[in-house]
Amino acid sequence: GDSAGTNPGGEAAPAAPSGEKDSVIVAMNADPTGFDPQVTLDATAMMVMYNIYDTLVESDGACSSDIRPGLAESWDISDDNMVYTFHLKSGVKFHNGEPFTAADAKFTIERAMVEPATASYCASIDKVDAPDDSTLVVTLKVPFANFLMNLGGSFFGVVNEKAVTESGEDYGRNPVGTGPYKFVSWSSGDNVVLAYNEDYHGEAPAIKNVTYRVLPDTSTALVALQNGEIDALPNSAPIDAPTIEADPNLNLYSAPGATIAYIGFNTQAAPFDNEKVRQAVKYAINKEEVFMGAQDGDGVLANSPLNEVMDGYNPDDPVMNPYDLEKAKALMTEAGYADGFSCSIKLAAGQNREKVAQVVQAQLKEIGITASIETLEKGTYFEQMAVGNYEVYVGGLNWPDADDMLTYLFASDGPFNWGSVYSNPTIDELLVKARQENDAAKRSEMYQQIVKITDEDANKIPLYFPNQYFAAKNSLKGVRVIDNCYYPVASWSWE
Amino acid sequence: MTVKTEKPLSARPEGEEKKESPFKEFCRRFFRNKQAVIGLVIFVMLVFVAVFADVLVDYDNQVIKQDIVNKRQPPSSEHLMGTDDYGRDILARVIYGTRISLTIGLTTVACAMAAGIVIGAVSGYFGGRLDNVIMRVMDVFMSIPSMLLAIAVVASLGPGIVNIMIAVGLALVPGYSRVVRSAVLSVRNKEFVQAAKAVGDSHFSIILHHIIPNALAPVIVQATLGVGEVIITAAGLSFLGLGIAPPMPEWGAMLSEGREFIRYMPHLVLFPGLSIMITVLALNLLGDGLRDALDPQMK
Amino acid sequence: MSSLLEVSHLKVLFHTQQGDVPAVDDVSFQVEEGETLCIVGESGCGKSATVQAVMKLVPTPPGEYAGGKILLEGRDLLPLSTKEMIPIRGHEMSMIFQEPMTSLNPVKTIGSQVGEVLEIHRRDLSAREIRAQVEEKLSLVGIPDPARCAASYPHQLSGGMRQRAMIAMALACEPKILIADEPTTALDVTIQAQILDLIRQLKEKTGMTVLLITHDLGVVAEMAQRVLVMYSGKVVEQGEVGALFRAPLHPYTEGLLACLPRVDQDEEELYTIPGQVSNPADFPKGCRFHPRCPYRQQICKEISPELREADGRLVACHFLPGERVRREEGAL
Amino acid sequence: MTAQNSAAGQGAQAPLLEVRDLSTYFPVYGGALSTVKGYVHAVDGVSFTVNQHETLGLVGESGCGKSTLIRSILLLEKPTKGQILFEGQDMQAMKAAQLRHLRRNLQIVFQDPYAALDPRMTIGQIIGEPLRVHGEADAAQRERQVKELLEMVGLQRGYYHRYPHEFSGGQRQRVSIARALALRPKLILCDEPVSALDVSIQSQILNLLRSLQSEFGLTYIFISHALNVVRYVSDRVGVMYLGKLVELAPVKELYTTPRHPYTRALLSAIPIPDPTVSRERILLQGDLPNPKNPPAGCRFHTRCPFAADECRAAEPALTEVAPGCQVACHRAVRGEI
Amino acid sequence: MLKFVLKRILMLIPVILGIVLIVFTIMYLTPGDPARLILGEKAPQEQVDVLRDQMGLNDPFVVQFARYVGNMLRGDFGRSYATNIPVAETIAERFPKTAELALAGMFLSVLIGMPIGILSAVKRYSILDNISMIFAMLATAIPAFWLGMMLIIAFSLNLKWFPSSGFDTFRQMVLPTITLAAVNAAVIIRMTRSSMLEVVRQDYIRTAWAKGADQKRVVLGHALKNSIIPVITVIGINFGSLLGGAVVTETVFGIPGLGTAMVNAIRMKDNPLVLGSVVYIAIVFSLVNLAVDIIYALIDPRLRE
Ligand SMILES: Nc1ncnc2c1ncn2[C@@H]1O[C@H](COP(=O)(O)OP(=O)(O)OP(=O)(O)O)[C@@H](O)[C@H]1O
Ligand SMILES: Nc1ncnc2c1ncn2[C@@H]1O[C@H](COP(=O)(O)OP(=O)(O)OP(=O)(O)O)[C@@H](O)[C@H]1O
Ligand SMILES: [Mg+2]
Ligand SMILES: [Mg+2]
Repeated sequence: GDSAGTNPGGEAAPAAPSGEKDSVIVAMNADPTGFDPQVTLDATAMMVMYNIYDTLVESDGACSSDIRPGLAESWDISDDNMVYTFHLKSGVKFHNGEPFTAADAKFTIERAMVEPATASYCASIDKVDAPDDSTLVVTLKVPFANFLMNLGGSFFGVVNEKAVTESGEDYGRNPVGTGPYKFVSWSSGDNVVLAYNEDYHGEAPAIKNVTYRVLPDTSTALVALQNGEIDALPNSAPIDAPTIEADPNLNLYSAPGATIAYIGFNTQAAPFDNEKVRQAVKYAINKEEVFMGAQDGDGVLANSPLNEVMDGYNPDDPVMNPYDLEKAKALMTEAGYADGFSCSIKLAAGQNREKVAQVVQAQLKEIGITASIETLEKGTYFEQMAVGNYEVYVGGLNWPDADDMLTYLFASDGPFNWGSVYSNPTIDELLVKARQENDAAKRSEMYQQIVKITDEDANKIPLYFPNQYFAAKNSLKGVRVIDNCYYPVASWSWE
Repeated sequence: MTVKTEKPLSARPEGEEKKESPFKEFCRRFFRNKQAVIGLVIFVMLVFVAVFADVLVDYDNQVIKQDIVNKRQPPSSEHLMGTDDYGRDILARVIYGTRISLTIGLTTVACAMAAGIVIGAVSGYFGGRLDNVIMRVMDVFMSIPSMLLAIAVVASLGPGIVNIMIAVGLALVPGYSRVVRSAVLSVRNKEFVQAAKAVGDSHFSIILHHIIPNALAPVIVQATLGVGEVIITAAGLSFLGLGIAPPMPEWGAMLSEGREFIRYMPHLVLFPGLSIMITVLALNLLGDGLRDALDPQMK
Repeated sequence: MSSLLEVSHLKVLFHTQQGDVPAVDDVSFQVEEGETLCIVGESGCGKSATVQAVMKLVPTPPGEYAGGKILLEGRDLLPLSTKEMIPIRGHEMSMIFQEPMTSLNPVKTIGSQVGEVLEIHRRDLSAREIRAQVEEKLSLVGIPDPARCAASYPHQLSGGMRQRAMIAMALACEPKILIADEPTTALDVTIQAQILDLIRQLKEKTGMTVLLITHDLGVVAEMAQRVLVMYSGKVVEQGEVGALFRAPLHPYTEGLLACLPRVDQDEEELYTIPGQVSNPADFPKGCRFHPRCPYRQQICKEISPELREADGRLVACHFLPGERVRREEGAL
Repeated sequence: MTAQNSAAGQGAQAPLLEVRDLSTYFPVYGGALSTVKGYVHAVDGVSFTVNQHETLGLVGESGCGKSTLIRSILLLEKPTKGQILFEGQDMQAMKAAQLRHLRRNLQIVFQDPYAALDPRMTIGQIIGEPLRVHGEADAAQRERQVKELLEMVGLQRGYYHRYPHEFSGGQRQRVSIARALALRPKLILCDEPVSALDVSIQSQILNLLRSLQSEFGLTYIFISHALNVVRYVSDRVGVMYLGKLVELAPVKELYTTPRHPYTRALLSAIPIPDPTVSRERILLQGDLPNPKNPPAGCRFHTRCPFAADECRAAEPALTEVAPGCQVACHRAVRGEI
Repeated sequence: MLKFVLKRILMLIPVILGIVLIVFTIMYLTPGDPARLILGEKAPQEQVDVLRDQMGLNDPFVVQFARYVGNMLRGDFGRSYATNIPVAETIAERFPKTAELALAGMFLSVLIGMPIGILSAVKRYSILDNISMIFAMLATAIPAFWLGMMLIIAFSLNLKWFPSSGFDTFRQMVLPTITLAAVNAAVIIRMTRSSMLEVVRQDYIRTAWAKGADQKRVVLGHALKNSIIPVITVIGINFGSLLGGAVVTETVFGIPGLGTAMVNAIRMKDNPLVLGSVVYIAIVFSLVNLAVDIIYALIDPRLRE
């Protein structure tokens, strides 16, 4: 803790006279991995980066079609939806004092196009031009309906070319943006300190200093919040919700989350190449129970990979919880596995996917499938999944845009279609079409069609969307919960 | 010239003096030590529970079968220790966990001890350069804090019961081999070993017949204390998320599973925690008792 | 005039797991000013326990002073507390032990260990004076380079040197009585000769009284004026050295003398005392020596003989030499 | 002395054991890298012979290399140089099997009766061990033989199943002797067999050793630091000082006319249990020098009352000065002292 | 003495090389492709292969090891796969907390353990002795993380005496230090006690009594220094388990030390960080033991030669 005005030491914070207090301490459940928007995609880092960087356009997270101007004051779209021309704000300065120009915006997008972490988000972009300092022209390869929304994502946070080149490999530790807060310090594993940016081009925020404290243990973090060692606790655990609500000093904010938990299969290897087997699993899984077990019933059940905030969502179709043990057993017999078989469920460590796996493990036992759980370290997990070395897995995907969600999961080259085990030309075609379709209703219809196809061949079994929680002192005002990593501190203030 | 002077003259055969055999003396010393007996009794009970865990509880239906509706029930007459996060009976899991934890503890220590005995005996008996090399290698292993060595091994092999045992056991070997070695060194130059050599006995036979039996006592003590250590370390690894895969009811894993509910439902961590504590306590009492009984002068 | 040290009916028990061991059982003797009294006896017969009791150094537990008196210049030491013993130990009586290596503190220099006695008992001395005295004492015991020796640690000295340092320590406050518990057993013969010679010289010089414990009859013959022979916790014979060696009264003393091979005599076959010392936790009834005694009679098995005077000496045997009948082997 | 007579009678016979210029050095490690910094010359160029049925006594102060010498003869310690000939055969040149066979003829009795017996074995197993190792006799025969041996050393047959801790020091020493006798060896090496025993027990063991010798025609090398004991059992006596044999002579000669100054000092240092005997005593100055770095020249010169310049300069060789009498002293050889 | 120290320092070199070899080998055997990890789940295989080549992951083991040691000698432990930050910097940033924690734990346990151990030995079988033995027994039987959790509930949540997390202010340090010190204090108590009891039976203590020393002089002047010698070895060895135990304690109390970084790194498969941290701590531990050996020699003159 080396920044003036913050109190990362966490002595029970002295009750500063209200109104005078202008700093806030926010918990982080893990140490961020760096603050380079085109390199780092981890949720804790993004929580910080949202406050450091601006994007050309803004959307609430990425799940809203409500697009607001950001660093671009306005924009024109060509008739064929292929060329976007942005008119940039003038007088905007980076935290290092450099003026913001179109060249930086061009640099940012071109950087995003080549950085391995973000390249796949830029697949639709053909080229970027900066004809003058305040104009940026982006040309697409194919029309892409969600392009603007995509551009509001944190990975398009605009960076300063000079700062990036100067810092080289260490840029992640010396981020320079145009946002309301500038980076002060990051002491690894302990805290990240941000300070108010005096030259901010927007409205001056009420909170001047932000400290993010790493508190990996949720129960410790809650004690810290209750003791006043911290002011806000993003992603508080569902189990703690009643305690927080009962605490007169605390407020609990919640929002439907956009992270889906699902079960996936390797549809190319026996026995899950057999559709009957997958169906059997689908009917054997009691989503309610999984939901209770893993989530304490907190959130909403999923009947498809889409939820209410996304295009193409239909609560009635497919059926929410198709659980039917008899049918499942019958299907197993039909598939020739009346006596069941053994398989493994893979998952990446560190989330509550383990609980999902445990419940599913128990449920599969009912239809004779003996599943073992393999909790793998992330790296191993990805590596094995990428080459299709798996049978069943518990997946999670945080991508609250129907196009991305469905593409990632079901497209032949979708990154979460692990090992490209699934390929359905109809779906690939529909996805391309939908992307180019500007009529929302028609697009929704196409998405529904995809959902239906995948439900029928039981390619993946969607389970639920957990709720998003955010606990804070009730004297902290202006808190909005939008996405699990988007908490704009600039809108907060002390009572 | 006769030498049988003492026999007819001594009032009674001298051997009949009331000197006990080492074993009897050991038993008497051990059983006079109340703490040690308590430790032994608890340990025997635990072993009993571990051996008959299958009979006492139904693995499929009580230990791993979930009952989500009844999750996290407080202790009641139906579930004496309550239920866990998946509605499983904690008592049943604690009982079964005895088997797992004791298996981990005992197997790990047994393997480490076997390795330690071989390494220590060879190193101590032959001495010289071989001894030097082996002991330097052991030094190196000892220079890596055992928890870190375990963490590195788990990081490499991944979690899982066998890997945990390897990880924890590896760290124990140097300690055991040192104890064995120093015991061997103290035996090696004893004259009865020299006598066996003088007769022409082979190295192998000497190590087997003379060295190991006489060097065993301190290792056994060390091992008894080691079992508790292993159980705690394994639990610690489980706690860090580097331990045993679910749904195996290892106590450390149970603790770490129950950890997020510690505020609201302390029974989730209380019972597995107590189980670890009692087991380790019993083993420590037993180990101390053994040590005092085997050699009252040992530290 | 009373003796310098008078021990009467001293009894020391050790509480052990096999039962109570009467390590010292009704032992009485006097030490006169200026004399050398030797206590001899086999290992475990209670020699050390006796002299440790005199210094009140028997570890309690497991030991216990079970009775008797220890009069130093008429003052009984047994009832004294540890605190009250402090001015006596090291000052009026001091002691040296068998094993000079383990009896010296390995982490302190010889100088500081010798000096400590002075520190304790001679409060009037300054540190400098103490240092000077230490060196003086060290040279007194024949250490060639006292300053260097004072700065050394015990492990840097040879056995003989260490024993000399021990003696210097014991003599630091010029005690009235020096108790030496097998001071040469751990040393080689040539070194033993040096140490014994040293004790003799010091005695001549200072006239101190020496209580010497040994199991070596040769040492007794060279050093003692009077001898106390112990067997199994009891005194079996006591008397002037010449007479005792010339004509031992007790069968044990007799056997002891006869079974020694000598450098100055040839013998065809050695005499042996058959059997072995009894287990102290389980002494035989009657005379404790009777199982090994060639002259035993029925009475020996039943009644423990009292010390009685004979020939100017004290002996604890039912029969004096003239009254004995040697039993044939196997007659029992 | 029967043994001596028989030895004298067969004087022409080849010696049972011949030790030629035997040296055993122990490396001393030191320095930063634990390199060899020097050697303890524990046994340094010792030569002697042992004849059939005789007892060779060896005396010397603690650390002078007596035990090392014995252990080297048994090849328990690898000699640095020199030869050991048993019945004319070079032991070091032997093959393993041959050596194993030869070991039957050479046995050892140790000083410490407590350490010499494996506490975890019964007396029967201990005494039977040599028989077992040499595959002699089956279990039943072995038991019979062991019981005979027990009787032979004056113990009861019933002790067969007892453990060492049930016995006193003297009894244990008898067990050790029984073990040494099991293979009917020709030569028994006794390393201070009575030093740890009380005087009253010591004579029992000494008598036992002597009677066994005459009964079985044994040959002994008998080590002790007690000159009186050595005198009682030996036919010839060797005196060692700092790894060297300084004098070797028939027992009478040595005790009546010791030639080496060290032998004289040693003899005079021994207290005689007779207050009437008074002797002139030669008190040696100082301690035994450190064997890691023994004095140059005659090793005894630092403590020798007769030391002259030549003693500091040159090492005296063991020289025969009278029939069977050898001494390693410049001045004694010339009869100057 | 200087020679002794130099010798010990020289002996450290092969030990450290050995440590690196062992940990490097363990981590080398880790399944999983670091290149894939760096590039992320979505990167195409060709790109991964190129990176593998660049990182030298295709080189033989010996080459990789030699390179690692070479870099290490220059203070370069590589860069983290997860954050791309040089591992050496992370260690430099994180280790001080771990060291503070371990030192505080050691300090507390010695402060508690030694006096109690001595008193227990001097007043053997007294109430104090019994209580401290019971404490010592219990403390070794309680898993540290469980103790930590219980302490948080009791003193942070319910009594609100101490904060539940962090390690900067004195009050923050209390609970973690107690958690870490408990086991060690128990070990030190037992060790000191038995060592003291052992020493008290020695001949030179009898000599001290025979000189007329009083109890204070005997215990403090003669027994203490001798009985401390084995305790110091234990303290040295236990420093390793404190450094290891810090991993757990840090996790419970959310302390940003090297331990949490390491656990995190394992989760993220961040091999360079795991490797670097383990090697670094092991080296520190070796240095601590070197220091212990030197102290040892200072106390015990027999070891100086
Ligand atoms: N601390 C003790 N605990 C129990 N028994 C003891 C203790 N000290 C001595 N004894 C017993 O008291 C008896 C006399 O012992 P003591 O040491 O006086 O014999 P000693 O004549 O000095 O023998 P040594 O010649 O071996 O020194 C022995 O039988 C011994 O077993
Ligand atoms: N294994 C060994 N390594 C190094 N030095 C040794 C070894 N064994 C003996 N020595 C040294 O060799 C010298 C002779 O030892 P040895 O045991 O032969 O003497 P000894 O005459 O038998 O003495 P003692 O009468 O004490 O038994 C001693 O200085 C001893 O320290
Ligand atoms: Mg004694
Ligand atoms: Mg010897």
